[in-house]
Amino acid sequence: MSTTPKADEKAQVPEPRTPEAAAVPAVDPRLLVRERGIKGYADEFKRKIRSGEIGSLPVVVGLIVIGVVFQALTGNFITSYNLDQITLYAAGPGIMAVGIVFVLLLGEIDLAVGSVAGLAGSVWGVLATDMPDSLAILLGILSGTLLGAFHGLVFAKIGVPAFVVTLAGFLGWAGLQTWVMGEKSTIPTPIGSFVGDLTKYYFSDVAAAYGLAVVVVAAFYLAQLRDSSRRRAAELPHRPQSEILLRTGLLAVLVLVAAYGFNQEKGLPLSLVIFLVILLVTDFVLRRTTYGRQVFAVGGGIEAARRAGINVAWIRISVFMISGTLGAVGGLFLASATGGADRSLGGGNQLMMCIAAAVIGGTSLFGGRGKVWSALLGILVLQSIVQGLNQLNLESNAIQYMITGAVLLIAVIIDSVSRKTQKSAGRA
Amino acid sequence: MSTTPKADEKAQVPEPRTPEAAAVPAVDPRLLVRERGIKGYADEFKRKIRSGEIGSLPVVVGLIVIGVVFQALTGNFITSYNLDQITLYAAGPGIMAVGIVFVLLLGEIDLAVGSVAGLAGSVWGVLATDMPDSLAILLGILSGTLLGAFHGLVFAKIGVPAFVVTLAGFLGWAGLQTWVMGEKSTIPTPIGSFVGDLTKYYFSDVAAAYGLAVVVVAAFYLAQLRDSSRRRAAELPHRPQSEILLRTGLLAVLVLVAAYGFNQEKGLPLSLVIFLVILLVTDFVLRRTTYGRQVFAVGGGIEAARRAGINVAWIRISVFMISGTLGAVGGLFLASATGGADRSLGGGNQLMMCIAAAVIGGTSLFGGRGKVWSALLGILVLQSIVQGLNQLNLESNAIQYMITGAVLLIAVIIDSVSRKTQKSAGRA
Amino acid sequence: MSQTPVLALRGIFKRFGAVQVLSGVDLEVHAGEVVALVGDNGAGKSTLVKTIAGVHPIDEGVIEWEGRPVSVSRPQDSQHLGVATVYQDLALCDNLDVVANLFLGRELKKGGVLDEVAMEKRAKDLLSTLSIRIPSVRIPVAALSGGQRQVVAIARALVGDPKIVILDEPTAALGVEQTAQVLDLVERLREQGLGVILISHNMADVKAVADTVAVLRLGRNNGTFPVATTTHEEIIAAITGATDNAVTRRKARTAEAAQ
Amino acid sequence: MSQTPVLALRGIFKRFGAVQVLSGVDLEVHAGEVVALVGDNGAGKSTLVKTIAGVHPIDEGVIEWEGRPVSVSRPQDSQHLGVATVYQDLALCDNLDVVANLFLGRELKKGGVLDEVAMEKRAKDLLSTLSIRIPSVRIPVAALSGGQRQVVAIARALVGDPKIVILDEPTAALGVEQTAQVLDLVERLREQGLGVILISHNMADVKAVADTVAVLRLGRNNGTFPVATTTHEEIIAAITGATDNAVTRRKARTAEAAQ
Amino acid sequence: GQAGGGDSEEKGSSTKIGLLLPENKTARYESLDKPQFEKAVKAACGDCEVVYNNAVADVVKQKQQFDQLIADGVKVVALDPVDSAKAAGWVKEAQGKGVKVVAYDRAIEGADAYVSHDNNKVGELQGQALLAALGDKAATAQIVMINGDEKDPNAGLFKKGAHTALDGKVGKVAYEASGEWDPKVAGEKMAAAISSVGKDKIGAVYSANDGMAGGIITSLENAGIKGIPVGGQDAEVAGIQRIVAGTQTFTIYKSPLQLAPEAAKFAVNLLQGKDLGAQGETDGVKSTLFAPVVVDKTNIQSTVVKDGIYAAADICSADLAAKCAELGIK
Ligand SMILES: Nc1ncnc2c1ncn2[C@@H]1O[C@H](COP(=O)(O)OP(=O)(O)OP(=O)(O)O)[C@@H](O)[C@H]1O
Ligand SMILES: Nc1ncnc2c1ncn2[C@@H]1O[C@H](COP(=O)(O)OP(=O)(O)OP(=O)(O)O)[C@@H](O)[C@H]1O
Ligand SMILES: [Mg+2]
Ligand SMILES: [Mg+2]
Repeated sequence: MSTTPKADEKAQVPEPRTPEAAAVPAVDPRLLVRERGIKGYADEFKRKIRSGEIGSLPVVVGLIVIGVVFQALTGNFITSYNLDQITLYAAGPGIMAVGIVFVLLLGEIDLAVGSVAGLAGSVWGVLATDMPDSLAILLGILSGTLLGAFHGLVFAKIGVPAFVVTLAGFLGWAGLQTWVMGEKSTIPTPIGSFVGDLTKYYFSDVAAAYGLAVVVVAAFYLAQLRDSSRRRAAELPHRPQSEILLRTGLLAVLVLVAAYGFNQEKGLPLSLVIFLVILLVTDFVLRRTTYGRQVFAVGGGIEAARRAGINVAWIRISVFMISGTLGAVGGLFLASATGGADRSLGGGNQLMMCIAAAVIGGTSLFGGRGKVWSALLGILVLQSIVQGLNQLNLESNAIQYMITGAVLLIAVIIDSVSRKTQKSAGRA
Repeated sequence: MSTTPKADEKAQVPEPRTPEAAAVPAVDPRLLVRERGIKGYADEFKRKIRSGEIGSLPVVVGLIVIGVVFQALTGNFITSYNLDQITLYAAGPGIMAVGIVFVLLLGEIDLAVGSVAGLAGSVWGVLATDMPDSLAILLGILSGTLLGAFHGLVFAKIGVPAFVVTLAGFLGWAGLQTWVMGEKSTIPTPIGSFVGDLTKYYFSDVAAAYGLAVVVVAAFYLAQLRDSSRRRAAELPHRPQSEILLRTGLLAVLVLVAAYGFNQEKGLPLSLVIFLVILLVTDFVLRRTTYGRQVFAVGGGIEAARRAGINVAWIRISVFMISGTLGAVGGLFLASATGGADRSLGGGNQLMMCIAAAVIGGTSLFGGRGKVWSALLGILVLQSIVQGLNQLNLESNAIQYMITGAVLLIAVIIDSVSRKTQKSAGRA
Repeated sequence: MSQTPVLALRGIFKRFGAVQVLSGVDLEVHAGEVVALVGDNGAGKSTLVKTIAGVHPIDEGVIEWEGRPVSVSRPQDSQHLGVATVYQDLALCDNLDVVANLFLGRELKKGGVLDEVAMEKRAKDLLSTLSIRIPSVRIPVAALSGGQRQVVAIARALVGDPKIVILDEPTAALGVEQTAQVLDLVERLREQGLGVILISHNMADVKAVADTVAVLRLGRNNGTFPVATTTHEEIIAAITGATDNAVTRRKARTAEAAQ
Repeated sequence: MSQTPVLALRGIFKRFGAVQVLSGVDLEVHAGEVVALVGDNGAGKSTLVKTIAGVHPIDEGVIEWEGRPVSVSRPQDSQHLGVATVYQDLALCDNLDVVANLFLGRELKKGGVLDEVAMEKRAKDLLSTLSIRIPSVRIPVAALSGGQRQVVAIARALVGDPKIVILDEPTAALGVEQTAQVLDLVERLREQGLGVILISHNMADVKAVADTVAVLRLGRNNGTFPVATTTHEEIIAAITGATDNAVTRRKARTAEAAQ
Repeated sequence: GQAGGGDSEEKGSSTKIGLLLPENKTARYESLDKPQFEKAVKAACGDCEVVYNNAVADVVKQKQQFDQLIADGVKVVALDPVDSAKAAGWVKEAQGKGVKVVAYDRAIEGADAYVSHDNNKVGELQGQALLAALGDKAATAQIVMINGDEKDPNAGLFKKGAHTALDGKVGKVAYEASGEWDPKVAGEKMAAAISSVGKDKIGAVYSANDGMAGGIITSLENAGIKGIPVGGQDAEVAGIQRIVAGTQTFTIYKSPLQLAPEAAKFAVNLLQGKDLGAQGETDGVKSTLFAPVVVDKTNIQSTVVKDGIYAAADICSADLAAKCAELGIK
């Protein structure tokens, strides 16, 4: 076990006077441990299913069910074209949903994310006509950061509930967006702008998708291996080799199939790469840094976090800044996907969809529990439904709304039922 | 002190063995008590302002400020016509906001209330063409109750977060509304329908408004007097006569001015009478019945409420039924105000406005704290802003949106700042 | 003491996720008997009383009430049988005031309407019996001190008409005077023929009021002792599972130092 | 014992709404001294330590640190001075696991990244010092028993390098063995020259480890006693404000019955 | 081409025509345009199939629907865009893949064909009709204008057209605001207008459509204002009923009976590579523009009833029967 010496010093604890006093094992003998071998895994899996500790499994199952049902209904739902389309349209709201996950982890909500996306899109659109592209993009994204900072400040420093601040933002920024757009109702993406590429550029070389897939799998494997060996060295419970291999294998299959799918069509979409990078970075921040730990702490109990010396106000402000920034990035994706900034960009059901994505993916609305990956899973579910319903050519769109509502509900019911078992098993 | 003998029996407690043991007074000598006379009031008022225990005062002040500002800007804002118009448009969303207050008291949210209102309006509209008016109205309202029961069941029994259930409802019922409306985009209110009267009927006799005002004031006075004398009889702290007279006086001024205003125009609006009746009934239910107590308890802590033997699931379901029912009633008011059911009824910002009204009025988003009167105060603030801004005749709605956002924020900032003082004084 | 116990647990099992908290626990409480339930931290005492109170359903085993097996799956079930429980974590509604908390679920009514005056008066009486000073019975319990909250929770159990009272570490946060009052109260309850389950880590208190001591260790029974004939040391040995433990070591050391 | 106290409170006033909780309270803690702060329920003990810990700002009065007046308005201020506090209500983050709670605000890092392995190992060591069994250090603290949570909170105070440790009823929920370990711990802290403020209702514990007893009554000082020369009864009389109180009455009664 | 591997030529299907409509809050799209279009396509090309979708006023959604059609190998799309400016980009993209686009009802730059009621013209007609209704009072009348949603590009065209007709010819536009296509918002705006202009000073009200006119008229009735001209658009049944009842003065009728068959004709011709048969050209796009018709008391029978959009029974409810008879609606 190696730590930085400084931290080591800080964590000093007086040695017990009587060495025998430390004889009591810290681990409870009643903890059921997994038996060795396959049977152990099977037993544990059964127990986990029964007690509901199944993580993202319900959503993944839901996704598969959606795929199968639409395939049965339309006959051509599971195609590489659809995979491509779903990814393309999922990226924007998905990135916004990542920001929402941060806010939800605090137990708060950001109702302004759609309007922020719209405003950022307009800012970029207006500036892009008389500025270098990159500067316009930067300013567009910064405008989102700024709005987020504003929400955060009013919330953290003045104490207005986040719901109300962002509700005011939802109204106010949408107004500002119309005002920024001025006379124009739409500003088409300038030719050659990077924003256009966001959803149009593909790494068409077959090697790109496969290469990325291999790198991801390898990185995953090595990280797991390293962690496991460090834990073994420190005599802590660790994952056995076999389990690491199994997990890596599953991931590899998934990732390679996706890569194959993309290569069948136009190659690896840039939008996916950006979305994945954002997911990886935010996941790292939340799980492996002090900052992330503090976000969870504030979400779990403000008073406890405050007494632990965490600067609660700063955590709140920064989280809203992250949400604003990612909202703005999402806004550029939305603009890219439809061919430019417009007055209604980010409006409509966009907001509800982002929040729904985060929640469907399993992030709690009450703070302190969730992962950024839920944004990915949730938006895939929602976007698959949209795509599938569009393909069904329903007589009336009224029915489409109803079906979206129903599917949304069913997806979460599956999740809730499993979590209910979990709750009654004392782990929620 | 008189209680029902049965309850009396249940509350038996073993008598202390040593009578002297009961000698310690249950009241802490450190509690600051008000001095007698005017000075006592002034001191207490100052202390309350300083420590933020000022109830609805900030909202009332906000309302006055709004009135004065718009009067200065437009020159004819404080008119009896505007009073009448604000009341008329406030009734529908205000009634919906009362339902939202119930849901917020549980610490939950109902995003479907706008769609429920819209659907109920359409149900009534479609049925009213070939059914007796009263039956159509009844079925319209019942449809709201039913939808609310559905939300409540899925939430309480399956454990899907209310946010998600009602989000699904928000989408689904809006779709259903379009489907129910069928070929028509608007169904005008049939001539002679009671729904038309909801916002068109006035008790034009001058005596009606003044009479109601007097009855309300008298009832308030008697209720306060009775409570105070019962408390005195039981040797509990009670309000002195002088304070009761002061409060009654304030109420009387307010109510009589309003009555005068209405009488200048068309008389006492039926919509106001219905809204007030709903407020009084729901306020009674929340503050004076076991059911209301249980709603607060569930909002304050589900586990504690459950362990106290409260049927949490039933409380949840019934609260969503109330919200659905009041949403439907609100929907009929909306239909009445716009001249009939239409496809966009209850859509747009309706939902956000209802929630904002409840919150601005001072009901907590986190459950367990609030009053139905906050729906009245909040919707008056919002509808005054809408009316005032509309009157300003701003070219673009963009600016109007921004101003609405800003005013909403300012209104709540005033409230939050005062509550923050309260929090640091340990009472939040 | 009656022959059939009012409450009997037979072979109770309870598991949370990967932790087998209770394994075949038995317990009997007779009318007019004070049973002290003791055990190390994490032994499963609170979990056991929560299963009786209907907070968690049991996995396996039988709960018998006056000789008949009953099913207790919700707190209401347990309350209807006549069990009043004071939880270790108190389980008060922070937003409600003292009066509302005391009468929650058993409000006094007059003509269908809450009788606030009667409840407030009764609340004051109840609290003075327990020697506690509270600034006002109309402030939310969130503003109370630890001990004040605990007294409110104890007083809650006395509203109503229970046959068994379960007290999970009732005196943990109490001052010396309030502790004495609660011990007095336990004795009064016994005299009135109620069964009492008292969980406590304070052996002095246990020896003072209990008739029987049931020891739980790592989720299993580890002996039931009549208080009258058992020493302090025997009980502690049963709790810690060893005669050589931190307590005896500390005692030995302190004694040494004193010499 | 040094001459200037490490921490001194002079004339502290604190009011919550209509309740004047503290009125001119003084307190001194020297290096290597264990001060027991005792008082009736609601006397204001927790409020007092919360003002030191920066949870509530004081209304009036002075906090001196090593002789200099300091302003403590946030928990960070207090921590930076070197005060570690174990709160009566524990103040743990329910959603985080034991390890994360222990190191919250003072995470061990390696190259800027959380060093989970080092933290987990250290956590296990810390907890076994305090003789507690916990199913796994990776379960959320919400799933722990009352005593287990309390031990986690105590262990939290030992991570870091405090000069003053404040323990607000640290042994309230602890078993006999764990209580003994905590008392041992307090003695070790004193030996290492730290100042300790110990709030407890258990006079036996107070007499065992404290050097000085400060009594708070209804938000005012009610005497400071050196432990060595003061009897149990004197302290209790100071706490309850009367020599005839529920405790003495109970004792008299029990003695009578025993005869 | 399930796997999407084949090139677009193979995927092409010569029998599918796409129809994308923008929203469903107005009933006409799903109750009139869509069936009429389908009927006309069937008539012109027996084995053709119409693939329909509605964007519910969401641009993103419409783009997805558009892409979906192309992916499914549809070669001709009749597109009524939520946002015309954006749709221009999509059209360019689609044309690169050999897909042809008929701009339906709303102009799209660079489309292959365009069928519409000229939206600018609609606004002008509304203004003219209002002037006509005011008669010689026009010169001094104070007008209230409640426009459509600013976010809807078409609302801007209506507004512009109306101003062209009204500006300079009426006393003044005393109050102008957006009603957001929402009857409730429009009603609230009207109430504010009454308050700021004065009850007896309003000469006429311009409402961009019939839906909002419903809310506006309710507000007017509430304030006791009767007999001033109020005009709308869309010839909704509720609007026609108000015209019969005398509370609304006129509406604009844009017959889907003309629009849909013409668009269907264009689509089939594009599909089969035949000559379009367009009547003219607008901004370089071959187009047919129909003149919208003002419907008032006098011509209900000869327009909407004759065209079979509504049966007399749809309009003449019990309480309107007498008035219907008076106007000769049957
Ligand atoms: N936030 C608050 N608002 C109002 N009153 C409060 C608040 N916090 C504490 N009090 C009051 O202050 C008094 C002192 O409380 P405190 O928690 O300091 O007592 P304590 O001495 O720690 O008691 P215990 O031994 O029961 O823990 C109590 O009467 C309590 O009701
Ligand atoms: N909801 C839960 N999920 C998982 N484990 C739990 C849960 N509740 C309790 N446990 C575990 O069960 C064991 C027993 O807990 P319990 O609260 O019954 O102990 P206890 O005997 O009351 O201890 P204490 O004296 O500290 O209060 C502990 O190890 C605890 O970690
Ligand atoms: Mg316990
Ligand atoms: Mg305390």
